[in-house]
Amino acid sequence: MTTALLEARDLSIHKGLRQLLKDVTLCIEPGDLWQLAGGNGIGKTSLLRSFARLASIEVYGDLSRCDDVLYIGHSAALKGAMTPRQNLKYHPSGLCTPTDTEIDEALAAVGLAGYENALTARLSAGQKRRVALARLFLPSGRLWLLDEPFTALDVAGVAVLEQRFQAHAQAGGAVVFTSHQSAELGGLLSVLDLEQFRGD
Amino acid sequence: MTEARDIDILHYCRSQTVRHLILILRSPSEMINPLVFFLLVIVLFPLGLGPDPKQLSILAPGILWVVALLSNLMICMRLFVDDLEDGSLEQLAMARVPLSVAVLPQLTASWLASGLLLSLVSPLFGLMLGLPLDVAPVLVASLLMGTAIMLLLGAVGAALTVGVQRGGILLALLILPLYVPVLIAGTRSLNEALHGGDPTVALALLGAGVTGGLLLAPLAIAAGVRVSLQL
Amino acid sequence: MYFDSVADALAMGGHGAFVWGAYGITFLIIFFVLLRPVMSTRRLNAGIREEALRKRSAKGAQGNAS
Amino acid sequence: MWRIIHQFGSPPWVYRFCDRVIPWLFPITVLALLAGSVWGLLFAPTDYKQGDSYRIIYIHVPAAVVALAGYYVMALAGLVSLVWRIKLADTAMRAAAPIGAAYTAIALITGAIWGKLTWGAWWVWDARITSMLILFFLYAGVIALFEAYENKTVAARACAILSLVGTVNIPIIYKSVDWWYSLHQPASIKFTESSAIDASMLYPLLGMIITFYALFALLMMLYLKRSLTEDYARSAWLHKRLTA
Repeated sequence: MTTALLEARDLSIHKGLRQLLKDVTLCIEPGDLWQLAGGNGIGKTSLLRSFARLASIEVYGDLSRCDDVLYIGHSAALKGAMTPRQNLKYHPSGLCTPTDTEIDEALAAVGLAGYENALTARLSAGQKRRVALARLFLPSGRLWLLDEPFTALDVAGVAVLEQRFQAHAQAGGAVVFTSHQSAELGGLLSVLDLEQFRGD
Repeated sequence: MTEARDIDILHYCRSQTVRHLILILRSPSEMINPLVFFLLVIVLFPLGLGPDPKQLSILAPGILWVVALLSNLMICMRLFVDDLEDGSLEQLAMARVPLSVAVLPQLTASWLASGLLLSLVSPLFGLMLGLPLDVAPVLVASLLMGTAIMLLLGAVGAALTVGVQRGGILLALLILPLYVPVLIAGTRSLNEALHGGDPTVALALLGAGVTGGLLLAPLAIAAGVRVSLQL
Repeated sequence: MYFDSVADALAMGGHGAFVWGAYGITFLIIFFVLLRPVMSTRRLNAGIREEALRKRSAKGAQGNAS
Repeated sequence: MWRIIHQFGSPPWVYRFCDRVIPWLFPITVLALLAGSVWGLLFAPTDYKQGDSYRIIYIHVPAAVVALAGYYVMALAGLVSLVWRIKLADTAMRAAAPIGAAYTAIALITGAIWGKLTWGAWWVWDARITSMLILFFLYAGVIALFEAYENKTVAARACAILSLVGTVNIPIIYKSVDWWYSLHQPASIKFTESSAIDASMLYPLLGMIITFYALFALLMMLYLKRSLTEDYARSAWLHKRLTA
């Protein structure tokens, strides 16, 4: 019985006839912060999606993980026609059933206090990103899989997010994220360079 | 507060149905357009066939059902497109309920906004085509069940084609052949009712179709959504 | 043979064009469906052989140079 | 038992198997096709009701029978590919679709010609012809779906799902079309009144049905070999076989 939140052994990811990544072996324990690094097109997003079990057809190898996963992809699953509050309350991942106060607190934490009932379509790109990331401030999963969480965020936003990552890790969760820039996460961060797993 | 709470499937389905109903109500044109399409095509038939009410009433069951089928196809073409684009579909797949259950709220909401509405309005269209009012119950009942089956089947096709360029035409090719039994049973029920026969056999078959569709189609829809998320 | 003469067999009681035509179309379709994989396999094989040959000669040239 | 199943999933083994069987099956099938046609066209007796036009039966019925069976072959391959993720099953499924569509086309065209002779019209909404047309659309759907996806692994998965959905629906479609036809049936000759078909007519028919099955198997092997050549163009075993 392991306590690992995610264990991948000899994972290989294909795209059609091309092998993107091979022999990916990784164990994610509670308290880990992992950054998936590597150049464009190496397969960061594909690996993250395979961890989320969203790309199961072309993934070979062993993958076991806990059920309690939160995934935020490139597109944030926000509907412009709904308010941020509704977007969080009726989120299709249904990971939690947050109360209205919890939602308001989460929105305040990402600096969106006062925008709870605005139409999401009217928000700026950065604000939309914050709405998506507000899910991290709700009771929401032990293993976080985040695709480029820092894009479209200003310096203050990045700092808030980094603090949140650390708090989550200390509380026994784990974060895996892809990013081009290096994050300020102190000694907790481990970087996984995908170059070593490049497929044939 | 890192642990996610356990979720209750029923609660999840209710909240997702509300989500989709909100979205539909925010853009009512998506709900109205298929109805207007239905009306428009109904108007085209007398213009093409001639205004003779006797002839129209003979053809009315077929016309009504073919048009219902086409407007259903229009709805299916839009079914998962936005959700794939904005990432809602992958979040749906991340939900900790089986995906085959998670897709049902959207279908329910879509059916409420399209099939139910169309069925309830259909007697009006029937009148325009010279159908007597006493077959209205059969018309409504058959359309209620028929639109549900067609939506379930269409959703399978939609799930398989959302990720594809020009998926619309492809969708029509994939699912129109599957609609054939629904069309046959639906028109049969109406014709029986019109000619003093017994429409219950056809209606019972439609009912069986709804049950079978509800049991099997969600599995295929879920598998199809997973395929489309792969891209 | 069931028919008395070749002319009878071709005529098929007046339906000759239809009956023979049906067989003709069928064989045409079968011919094309048979031909397609055979031809494309042949083309693919030629490509593979060519590449193998190229690789071998490249390797040989390398070996000579060193 | 498991070893046999495993062998069927092994591309080099299947490739070798095809290579070994095709040289036999190809000439036998072609000869049987020619012999069966000659038998049906020239040696079988004339039908007293339909005259010589009935001779189309020797291609029409076998094509129709195998076309339907072909869909089940395709769906079975799809099921295997879905459950066990055997790549070869994808290939088999992809091979079956165009062959089945070709058989359906043969059945439809010969049916139309026959219809012109018996009913005087090229197209009649007979239950069987209508079902055959729908079957053709089902095949066309699978082919179109496969072509629409760029990534062929994903395409195969999508087609497997679609063909399974089709399999569940085919009996329903056939039954409902029969039902529809029984209501509107015009007073005309039924397609095959095979209540008491004479042996001299039946044997060539059975022979042609078997031959069409054999042709299906042959075509499957040819398409399988082709797809294997395409997919494994870079693998060592194929190079060895081709350059030996």
